[in-house]
Amino acid sequence: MSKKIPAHEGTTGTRRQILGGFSLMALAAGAAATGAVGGVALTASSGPAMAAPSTKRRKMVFIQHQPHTVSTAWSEGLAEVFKVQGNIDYQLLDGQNKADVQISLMDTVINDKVAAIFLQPADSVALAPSVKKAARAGIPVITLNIDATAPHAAHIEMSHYLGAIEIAKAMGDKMGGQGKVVIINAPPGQTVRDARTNGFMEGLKRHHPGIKVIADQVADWDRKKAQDVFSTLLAANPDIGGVYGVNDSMALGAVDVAKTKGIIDKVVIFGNDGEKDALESIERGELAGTQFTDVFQQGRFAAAVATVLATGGVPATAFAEQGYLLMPYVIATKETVASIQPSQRW
Amino acid sequence: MTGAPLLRARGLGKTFGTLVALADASVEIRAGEVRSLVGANGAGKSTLIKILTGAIRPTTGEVEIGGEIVETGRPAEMLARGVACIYQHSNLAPAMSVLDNIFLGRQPTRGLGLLDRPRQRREAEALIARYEIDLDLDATVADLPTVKQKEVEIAKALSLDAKILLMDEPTAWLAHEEVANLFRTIRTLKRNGVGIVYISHILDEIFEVCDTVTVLRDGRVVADWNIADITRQQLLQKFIGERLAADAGAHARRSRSARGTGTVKLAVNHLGRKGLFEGIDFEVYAGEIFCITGLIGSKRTELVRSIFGADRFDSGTIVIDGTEVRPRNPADGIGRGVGFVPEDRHRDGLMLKMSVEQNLIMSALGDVTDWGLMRRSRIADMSRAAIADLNILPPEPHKEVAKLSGGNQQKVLIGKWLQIHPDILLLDEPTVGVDVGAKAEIYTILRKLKAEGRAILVVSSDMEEVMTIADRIMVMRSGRMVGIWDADAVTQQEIVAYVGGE
Amino acid sequence: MIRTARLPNRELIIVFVVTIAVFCWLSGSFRTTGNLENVLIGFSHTAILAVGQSLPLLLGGIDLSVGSIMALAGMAAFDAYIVLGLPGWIVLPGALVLATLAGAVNGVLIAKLKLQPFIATLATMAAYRGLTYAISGRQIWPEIATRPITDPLIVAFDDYVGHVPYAFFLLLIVFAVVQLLLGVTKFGRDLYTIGGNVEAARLCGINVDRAVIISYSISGLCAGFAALVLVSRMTTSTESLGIGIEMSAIAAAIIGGVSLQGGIGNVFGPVIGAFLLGVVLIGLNLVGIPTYAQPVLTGLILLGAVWYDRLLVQRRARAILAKQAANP
Amino acid sequence: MTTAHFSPRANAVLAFFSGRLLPVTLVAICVIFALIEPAFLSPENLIGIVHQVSIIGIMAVGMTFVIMTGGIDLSVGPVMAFAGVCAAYTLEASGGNVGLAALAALTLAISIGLFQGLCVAVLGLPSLVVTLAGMSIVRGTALLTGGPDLHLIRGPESFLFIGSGQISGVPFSVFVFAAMIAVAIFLQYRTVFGLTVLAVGDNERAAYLSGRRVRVVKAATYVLCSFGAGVAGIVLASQVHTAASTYGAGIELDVIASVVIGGTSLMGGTGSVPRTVAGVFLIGIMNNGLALMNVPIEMQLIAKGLIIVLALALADRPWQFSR
Repeated sequence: MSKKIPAHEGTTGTRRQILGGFSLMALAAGAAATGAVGGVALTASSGPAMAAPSTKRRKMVFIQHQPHTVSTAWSEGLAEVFKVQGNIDYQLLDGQNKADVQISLMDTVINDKVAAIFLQPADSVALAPSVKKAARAGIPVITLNIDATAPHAAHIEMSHYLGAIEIAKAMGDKMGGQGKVVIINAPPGQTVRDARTNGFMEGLKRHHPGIKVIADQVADWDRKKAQDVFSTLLAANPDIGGVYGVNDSMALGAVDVAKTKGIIDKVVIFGNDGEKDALESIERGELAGTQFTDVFQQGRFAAAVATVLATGGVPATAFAEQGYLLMPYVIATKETVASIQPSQRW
Repeated sequence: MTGAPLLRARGLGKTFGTLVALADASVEIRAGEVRSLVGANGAGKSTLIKILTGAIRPTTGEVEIGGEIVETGRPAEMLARGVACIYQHSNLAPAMSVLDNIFLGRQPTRGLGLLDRPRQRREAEALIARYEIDLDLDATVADLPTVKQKEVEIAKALSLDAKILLMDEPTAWLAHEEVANLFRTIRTLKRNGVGIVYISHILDEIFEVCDTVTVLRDGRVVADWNIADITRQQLLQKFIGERLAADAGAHARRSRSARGTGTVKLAVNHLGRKGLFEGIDFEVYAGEIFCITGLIGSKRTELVRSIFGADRFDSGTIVIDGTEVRPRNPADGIGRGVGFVPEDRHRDGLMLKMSVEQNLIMSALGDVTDWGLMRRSRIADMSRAAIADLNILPPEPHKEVAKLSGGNQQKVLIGKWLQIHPDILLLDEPTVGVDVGAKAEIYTILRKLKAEGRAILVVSSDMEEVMTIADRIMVMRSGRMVGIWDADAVTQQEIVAYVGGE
Repeated sequence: MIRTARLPNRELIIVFVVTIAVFCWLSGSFRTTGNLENVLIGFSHTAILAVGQSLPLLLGGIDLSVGSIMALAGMAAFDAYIVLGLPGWIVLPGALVLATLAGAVNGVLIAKLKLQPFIATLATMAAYRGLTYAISGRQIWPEIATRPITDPLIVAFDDYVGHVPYAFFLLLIVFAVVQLLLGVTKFGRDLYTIGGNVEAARLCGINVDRAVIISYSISGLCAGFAALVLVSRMTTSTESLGIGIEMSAIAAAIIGGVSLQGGIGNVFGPVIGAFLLGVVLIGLNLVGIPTYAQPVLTGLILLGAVWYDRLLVQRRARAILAKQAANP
Repeated sequence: MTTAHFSPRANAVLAFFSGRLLPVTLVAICVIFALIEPAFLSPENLIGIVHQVSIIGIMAVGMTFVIMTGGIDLSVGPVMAFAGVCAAYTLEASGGNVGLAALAALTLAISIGLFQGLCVAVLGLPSLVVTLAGMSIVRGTALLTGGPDLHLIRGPESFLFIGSGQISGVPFSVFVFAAMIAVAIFLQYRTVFGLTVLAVGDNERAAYLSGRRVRVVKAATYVLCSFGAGVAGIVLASQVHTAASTYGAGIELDVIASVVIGGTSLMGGTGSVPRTVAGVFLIGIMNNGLALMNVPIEMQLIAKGLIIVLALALADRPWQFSR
């Protein structure tokens, strides 16, 4: 699934420019990393908002997709900022991996008149009506990683699509432009999966047409299942040159198998997400690479944006144009992984 | 007396795999006739009944009703042609009301499948009034005592206005009064031209109510008589063979030994359980058979369960071998050398899906195990000996119990308790649903145990049985004891009178 | 009929009302009309599923495939509208027919192939999910995946009359029809008979196979309705629709007094059961219970409910015993 | 009920196959897979299959006893996850004491099993509801104590050996699975416990009246099942070098399916550990073969459904006796 990313389509660098308003928030959040933002309304009102901390207590909630390391790190980033501000009651709600539960939770918190909602939608379209409902109620919604198709306050993501394209390029480079690749995939029905798979296929097509994807098997985001799938695939195709695990857990499952079979040097395995375990594996020279972003930072950004919106008097109805904040990401490989600070690792 | 033929079955045969359940059976049922169907368990009675109700489809042969050949194997078809059946085991939906159960599967409707409840109630009320059955139509069947449930079954069959009524041991769970009621009903039906097939193991009943008798043996019809033309002995000979028949009669009054060896094995003093029974006092001596009889619902079963430890009791004491005991659970009872053969072998007695061997060792696991580990050779020895002693057929220790005939199942059940070498054996209706041949074998076993000096307590509603095996007889009524008599000093008529409370 | 279909489940209603009262007391946001709307629209589909699930349960069976049937029906609706461009008045009945057929297949497997309901519906649970993936327009044409469904007929269930959503009216209709089916038709009596004693049912000429097939078809149809409610709320459908929802439906039915052994229960209880689960979920969130503590509380409530039910059953059994003793 | 009409000879043939149908189906599926993809039969892949099924298998073996009594345990997934998290914590706290970690994890699992077993056996609550609630409670508790994060397990080597080590080319987890099977077969066929489990499932009242400790045995089956889940949790944590409270979602259906496909009736009273093992392998081989041939997920799911239906429709047929 391709997403419109104004002005930044095609840039493949790992560092991006930053718009002025956001640097303030970033500083407030105690971070030095950079971001990129598109959109108008946000920047106009961000400055003064930070200067006027209110004593009024506000409630903000984060509706996550399901319990996972990434969403936990976001939640930590969010909580860190709110703790400093001292007047926000922050609550984490679990969507139980179900769109219908998320919709019901959206209804609930809208009715509870929260000051802002952070949402990691299970599906871009499915949650759009709820996002609209929040807008009607004047509550800013900030989506994390997966956009909703209805306009809302802001969207912060590490582009899965672009990242997957770069992973395909990096993998192909390491494989010398040819060979056989397998994808260890998630089950259909989640937007992230589609974005990453499509990006990877696009990347191969664009940069390494000589590489062939010989298998695409589902392992349910799960390291153990990925081990099973990869060892099975290896039995039929001993000459597999590359593996793309659609998340790090699955990629690490492939690493486990490759290590046991002693072929870790012959297979280029890439993951996605950039969790701690994956970075360490890269440092050990096992996993070839992953797409990393500072998820804590992403949470801090989101918190900062929300504070601005909730206190700055920007009516939610005014979000004719949605703010996009593209998280900078690194394709972490053995060469680049050292640049990721311990404090950024999650 | 009997009218036109209602149903003709010709050359019915049924094989299950290699097993021949029924071979070439022909039978005719006429209007206003009560035809008894007799034979040992496994002779093919149940198969024949199942074919006639449409529950199974025969391998060969045909069934003609009212001059038309009917399609077999479809219960709905048979019902539509007026063939109804009262089964030995309950065929009710326990969570539903009596009213619904009477019309199970054929509630009156007014088109579109909508129930016509007023009509249903009217018809049911008329029905129970006509046959003088006392039933609360709105009660839930599960809440009713067993006797009432049987009445629901009868009402259900009667509601069909059946032309042909099949009754499979209808009196097995009924008390004497109700048997009399049932016979009255059967005569009413007869007058109305209904043809009845009546299965029973109780010869008295056959001679009392039936007109004709068909004898089955090994899946074949071996005799077809008018009841008036034959004697009991002839009938017995025909279906269980000459020798056993002679035995069954001869044993009746031999070797009574009231108070056995004179040693009290079990003493029950003023035993009571709130709402069920109270003030029960009796002793059972080593080497005697002590029978408790009474109507169903007189709480005999409850009393025995309390003695065994399956249920609690509130007052009084139980003394075994001079020591007061208070068994908390069956394991406790077994530990004190008490065995208990329950009344309903399918519900309480046997693991039907398990093998003969597994069932036989179930209560005596301590003898065939060390530290909880099974000792295969000891198990095999035990089961082989038990199968031989009890003449369990077929003599295969690994046969699934469900595949045995009723009589052999009962022998397995009793055999299970013999393995613990009980000093005291409690048996609740030990021969219910068992054919005459197997009954005789069970009596022989009981007498043998008696001779070994064990104390045996039998609960039975079958007067013939009580008079045959008892050394002493206790009668219970509504949870209280009426009295205890030496069997030699009392007649069957007297006992029946005490039971009925006259 | 009143006896067996014991309409209002008194104890459950008491628990339900008390739960609501407690949350109303604890949370200001809970006692609002907005919250009423949320409860009604958020859990009508669960209630519909619970009503449907009751039929297989009454037969002593179970239907694990409802979530997959939802996904299948939802995806079919998505394809029909987005890919084929069919109008709502064709899409809606089409999806429902498909769901009913999927349920009927379950019924046939159970009635004709004599499979255990658990394993038959477990197999179709996998198969229907696979079928959903296979027909998914979202996978085949990724570029249309984000296009929402806008047909006014299809998205109507997300609308309200006053504070009451259309989805709730749909639930009322489904409930009324199924309750009538159980209460005043011969078919309903047959279901209870089969659930209570299948052998007796067979012997008194009830067409057991047909009843089984019809029951599972209705369960499938209810899954179809539930799918349409969600599709209308989401304006799309996803391949993962309804994963794990069978457990909510079964839990609701059991809380509502439907016995797993078959033959006992009605469909009023399951509706209350579904809303009870919903009220608990929403209430715990509004009260601010940490999200991971919620499953613990929900589990304890479920356990408490069956334990209480068990106590009542025992008390009733004792009462019957006492009655028999007093009046032999 | 209709009964099929066959000649005596055909009946004899069918009689031979009924009851042996599962092994026959297994062999047939293997032959088909091997014909399509010869790599299926490579020793590497065959060992791989055993390795792949061992975690589900360990749990299915324990579950067999619960289902034989007529119960069911839905909570194995969360118990597995919680045991893994517990092991990870203990490892960290004790500085890598593997014995202590295993002990803690198994004690936790057994306590959960005991609690649920007591609810079922003593309070008489339906096992489906108890373990449904248990599933929710255990998952929630695991999340509260362990959080949703992935807990990395970096050592010691002896712990990682449980799931990832090999002894002469055979993964250690296969030995764990084999040991579990051996113990379970011993329990089922050689002990009073095994016989009583069947008796309880067949006829609980009769088992009670025969003097068997019905409640104790019933509760014990849940303990055994949770113990299996605990072992599986340790093996899994070791195999993936990670513990997480979120692991094992939905795994209970795979486990139960393995048992039921093996021919153990959910009604209780029938079944055996060897049949469960056959069921485990049927599912494992299906997963392996379909992945080996790179069958897309949608076709895999459909094929799985069809194979289960076909295998059971044939196996469950009353060939000989109408019921």
